Amino acid sequence: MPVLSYIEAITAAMDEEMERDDRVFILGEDVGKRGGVFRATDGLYNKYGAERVIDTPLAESAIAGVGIGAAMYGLIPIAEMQFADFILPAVNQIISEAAKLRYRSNNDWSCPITIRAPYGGGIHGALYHSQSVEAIFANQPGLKIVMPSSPREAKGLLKAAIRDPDPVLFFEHKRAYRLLKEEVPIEEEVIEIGKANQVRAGDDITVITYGLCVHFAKEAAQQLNDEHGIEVELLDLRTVYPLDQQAIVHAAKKTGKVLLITEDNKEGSIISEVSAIIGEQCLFDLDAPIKRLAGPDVPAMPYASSLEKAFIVNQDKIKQAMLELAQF
Amino acid sequence: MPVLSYIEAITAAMDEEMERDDRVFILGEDVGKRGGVFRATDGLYNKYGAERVIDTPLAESAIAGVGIGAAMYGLIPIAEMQFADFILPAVNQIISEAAKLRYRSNNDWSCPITIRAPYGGGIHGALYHSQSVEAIFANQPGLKIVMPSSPREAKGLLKAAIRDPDPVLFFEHKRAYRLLKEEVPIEEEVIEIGKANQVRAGDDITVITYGLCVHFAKEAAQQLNDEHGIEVELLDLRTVYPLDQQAIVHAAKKTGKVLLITEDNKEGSIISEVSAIIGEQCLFDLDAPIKRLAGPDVPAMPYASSLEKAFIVNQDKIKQAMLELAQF
Amino acid sequence: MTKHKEIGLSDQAVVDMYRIALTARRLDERMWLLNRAGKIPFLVSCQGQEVQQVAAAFALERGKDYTAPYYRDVGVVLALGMSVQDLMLQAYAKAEDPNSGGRQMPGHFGSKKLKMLSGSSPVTTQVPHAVGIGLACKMRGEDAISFVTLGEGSTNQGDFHEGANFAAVHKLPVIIMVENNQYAISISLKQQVACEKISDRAVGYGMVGETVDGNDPFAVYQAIKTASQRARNGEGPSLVEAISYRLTPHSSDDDDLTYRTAEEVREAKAKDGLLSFKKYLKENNLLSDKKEEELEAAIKKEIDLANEYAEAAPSPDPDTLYQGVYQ
Amino acid sequence: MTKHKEIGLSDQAVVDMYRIALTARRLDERMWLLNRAGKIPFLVSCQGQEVQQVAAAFALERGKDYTAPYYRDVGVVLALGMSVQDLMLQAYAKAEDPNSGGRQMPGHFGSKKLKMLSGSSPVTTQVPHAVGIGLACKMRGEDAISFVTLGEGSTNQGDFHEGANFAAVHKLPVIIMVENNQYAISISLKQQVACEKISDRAVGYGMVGETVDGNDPFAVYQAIKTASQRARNGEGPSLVEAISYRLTPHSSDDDDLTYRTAEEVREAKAKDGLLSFKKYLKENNLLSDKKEEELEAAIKKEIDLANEYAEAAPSPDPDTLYQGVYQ
Ligand SMILES: Cc1ncc(C[n+]2csc(CCOP(=O)(O)OP(=O)(O)O)c2C)c(N)n1
Ligand SMILES: Cc1ncc(C[n+]2csc(CCOP(=O)(O)OP(=O)(O)O)c2C)c(N)n1
Ligand SMILES: [Mg+2]
Ligand SMILES: [Mg+2]
Repeated sequence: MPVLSYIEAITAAMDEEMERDDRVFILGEDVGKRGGVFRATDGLYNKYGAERVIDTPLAESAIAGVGIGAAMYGLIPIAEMQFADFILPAVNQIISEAAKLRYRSNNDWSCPITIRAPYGGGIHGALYHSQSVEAIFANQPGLKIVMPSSPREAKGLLKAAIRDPDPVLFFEHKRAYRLLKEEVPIEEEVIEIGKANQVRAGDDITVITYGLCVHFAKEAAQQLNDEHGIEVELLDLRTVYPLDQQAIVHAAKKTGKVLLITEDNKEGSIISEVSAIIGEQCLFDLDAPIKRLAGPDVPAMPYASSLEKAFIVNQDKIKQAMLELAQF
Repeated sequence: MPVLSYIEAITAAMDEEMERDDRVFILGEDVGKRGGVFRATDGLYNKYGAERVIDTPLAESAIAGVGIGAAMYGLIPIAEMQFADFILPAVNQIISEAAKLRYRSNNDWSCPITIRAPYGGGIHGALYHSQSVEAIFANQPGLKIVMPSSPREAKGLLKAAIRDPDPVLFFEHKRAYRLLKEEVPIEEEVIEIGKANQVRAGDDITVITYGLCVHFAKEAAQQLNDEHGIEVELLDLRTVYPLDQQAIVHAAKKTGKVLLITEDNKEGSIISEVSAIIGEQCLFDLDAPIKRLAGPDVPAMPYASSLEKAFIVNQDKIKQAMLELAQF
Repeated sequence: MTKHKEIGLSDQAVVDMYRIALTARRLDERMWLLNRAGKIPFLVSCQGQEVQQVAAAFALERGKDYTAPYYRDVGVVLALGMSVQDLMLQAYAKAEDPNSGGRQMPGHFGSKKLKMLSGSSPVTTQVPHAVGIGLACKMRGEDAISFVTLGEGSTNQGDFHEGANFAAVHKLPVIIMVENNQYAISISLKQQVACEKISDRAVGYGMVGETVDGNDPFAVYQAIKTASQRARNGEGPSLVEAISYRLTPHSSDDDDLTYRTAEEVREAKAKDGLLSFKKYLKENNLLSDKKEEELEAAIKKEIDLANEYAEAAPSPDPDTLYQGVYQ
Repeated sequence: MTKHKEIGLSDQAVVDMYRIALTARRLDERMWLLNRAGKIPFLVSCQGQEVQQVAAAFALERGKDYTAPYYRDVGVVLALGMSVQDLMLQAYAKAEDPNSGGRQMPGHFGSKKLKMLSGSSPVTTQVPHAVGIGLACKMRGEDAISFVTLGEGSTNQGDFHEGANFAAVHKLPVIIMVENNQYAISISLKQQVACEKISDRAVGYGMVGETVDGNDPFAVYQAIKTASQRARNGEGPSLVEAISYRLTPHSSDDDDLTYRTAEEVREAKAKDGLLSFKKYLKENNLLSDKKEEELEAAIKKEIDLANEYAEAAPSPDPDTLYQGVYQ
């Protein structure tokens, strides 16, 4: 099995799907000759041509809206938003249109679009190149939101997103792009959307998170195991909307002590809903308050290193929170 | 004290504030001669003229964006979105700009704008004239979101929103406009933003909600009291972002049995965060799972009466949920 | 030669056009009655725009081309194959409504069978969709074109700009028809735009722009026909503005006399395209008084039957509320 | 008469203009060195656009007019009173940075004192803001105008359309200057728009549009001056397009040779407005070789000192993270 970085896995997923199905195409800013500002579409323009790897004008609502139209026709667009922060001009198209098309047409029309965007901080991206925007969309039935935690997950989940008959927002952690590398099977692996993943089994505390935080939580869990013999049950949400309630409840019940982690601001985040599910469905199985570790409630991650560091959820903060919960 | 309807209270609040401070002005679609499609600005065009009650072109991002610019100048705009559903083209201006302006300029610039919009269903408004959109914004530090539950509340809170030095989204329930009437003091009453309100004291169960649901919950609580002697503690959130954590924790602890209600879809709603606050801060005071009553997770409220009724949270459904919790 | 033959329309075709435009008008009038009688909760009206709508639809290759009509386009959708009964089912929000199964308000058209994109309420979102269809047609080498309409006020939305620009840059087979009826609810044209013609906006996209009299079916037909030929020839998109007047209030919830005078409306009614179209047919012996009577009677009957059917048809089953969120 | 006197610019003024444009260039060059040396994480470059930026700023009434510059506008902000040290503090993300206290990336300008609106990263959002300022000036009867810039690619955003249209309908004192540098990151002008000139878009808003050579300081100065007179006279907004070329990669993270040739860049460098400006000054005896040397030395010294100061300045205190969310 070849070792791929997170971004290489993403490129590979698109490449394979474009090869498999000629209805699949890419549109976005700088995705063509430039291969994307992060180079996620590297090589695809040369391989599939300007007709299937389309450089668009600088207009996100059109990228989403034109993609939605093409999806209504029966094509399978992969729309790239250059940064997750810049998806906001397209919110109306995504929420009013993509999410509601099937429902409003009583199942007559559908919208098999995938919208990819790099999210997350820790790369000196400052306020507008570091945000986690999933919570904005994580209350819109009709949408699915997928946030992979590793190269292998990224590849399998992106392939599933592209094949999904409904709109999928696919948020990739930009710091993971080159930070994470792992063996990724060559043979076709499609990871089901809507299912969380048990990353690690343990009996002491349950940690539920998603995206790059899974990586840090995994490392921290290993440290805690090595240093303190603490056994962490670690659940990767994978799909953050709609949530895999069964897996959440199962993991929470298992240890009765739950730590929820997101890199986003705390109030109104994905883990708020995870907490509510637990509070509603397995309250009596809990032995500790449902802890949340998240970014502070300030507008976004600042540029200066001193502030960025103060904002960001990292491995140390995660380890500390885990330890506190285990000792509760 | 005169009896005002919810919408009359809103008109009165704007009128008084415009009279008090000549920097206050209104902009939006059909707010001028027409007085708004719901007539919230009725009479203000005649009183203050086309310069202070500005009919804008049909473009919500500009209504928000131009308002933000005027607010940066030092004026105090009240921007009307004709329906909450149509605020979505303005999301980028609201989240990227209004919410982050003070923070990104390190307190140099600020944005004292109020954005009003009618939300909510039960008026045959179908998918796009019935939505609750607050959850989309309820994860953006820098914003405040206010949703009044009665005429008196509407007036006092809108005056506070207009005077607030930061951006406030002010969602008015369109069915409440003419449904709710009550005595509203003539003398100046400004209700502090950020503080929840104990509508009713009780020892058996705690109900936490906001907007028009407060009215239904109040009625249902009275019925339960009359019929079963059940005493309901009822908390009106008033400000749904950022939440009044202290009041929530206090109310939850009081009875140990909590029912959270929203008219919005359930997953990822305001009450998810309310639940998470309780699960984090007063778990051991609870005697029952944290129950949630909300709209179903389908894209939005359909037009046909049969479907609208099936969707909507009403007094009967609330009463039923209260009773079940009381009997838990 | 008669005007219509000059531009390639048969006698039968113009009579059909008139019949459909008249049907749209009569249906709309009935909807107002039903609304005022409390039978249907809401309507948004096509009156004053039927002629341009039907003429435009006739310039398309029906069954082949894609359309994204906006909420007033009763004339367009009837011409494309939506039936009076379908629209009655929609007005009554019945389960059989082919547009949305009673989920959406009247005027929110859509039918995959008719290649008519499903529409929503937020204005102008359909423009990028239609452009996406044009892109798909081009990519797949399909000869079809994509036709989309919107009101003049709605051309101020960002999506108009972004969609039109995308279509122009990629030279897509798209026709954007702006139905300029002088008002966006209460906001008059002058309060919406400062340009002379909405079609002036075409210049900024590098596409062909044309303004025509929406009350003249032949002018509209020809403009759309020419635009469709350009589109099919790979010459890219066009912006066609059809000028008319909204003869009714904005919707059943509006009171238009709060912002315009009865006199202004009366003047516009005198220029109603439906009247001049009828006059044309009569002058050219395509419509006799007797035929007109028969036509009116047939339309009335069609509407009566549709109304009966729709009123009696079942409402959506509450259990279906949960269907169609995802596949 | 010399060109600059003809349009009302004093000798001192043109020399000042040149000095500031040159300062912007030298500062930008230093930023590249600092970035490559790993001292500053990021920069976005003004090279090739300094002349138009400074000329435009000189046509404003500094201290009175409002501006909403975009991220490349080092020339604009220097001309308006931002100092080299301020910009160095910004590059190093230091607490004293007047733009954002180190919270935002370089190129995100803002200063209430200078009447310069705080800018964000999502492009084009500043256009409606500037229009809002224009609206406020009009409402309050203030004689000030509102000047906003953006790149040509950014004119494809909905906010450009909505903002421009609003300004035109309400005849607001606004100048929108599009800095057309031929690229939006890797996307060339032809892939962004199909119109001939960006200023063609003015037609669709009913405002005056003009395209000028951005390398010609006098053409830019005059266009903005005339537009500002229109604005102050209540004649409404203008759209001015200044054509130049982005001489560097898009930012310190870009590799422009993946999408354009070194030769193309070389040709553009030969037309660099800074060179022709210098030539003009020399021909008109406003700049001697000696004076030039002195000027370069003074600028270098200013940058050196600013760099030293900024590098040594304190970073924001982590505790300040929580400040300024709300008042
Ligand atoms: C984004 C959005 N904002 C506001 C509305 C409310 N609204 C519905 S129709 C309309 C006016 C549309 O005017 P125009 O585009 O001229 O079309 P017309 O109704 O005149 O045919 C408005 C403001 C809406 N549907 N969508
Ligand atoms: C809404 C949004 N989308 C994407 C980006 C990423 N981005 C930054 S600059 C840029 C290109 C801008 O091109 P242009 O407007 O021509 O200005 P230039 O950089 O050439 O001066 C892009 C795509 C952004 N900042 N904002
Ligand atoms: Mg109109
Ligand atoms: Mg450019």
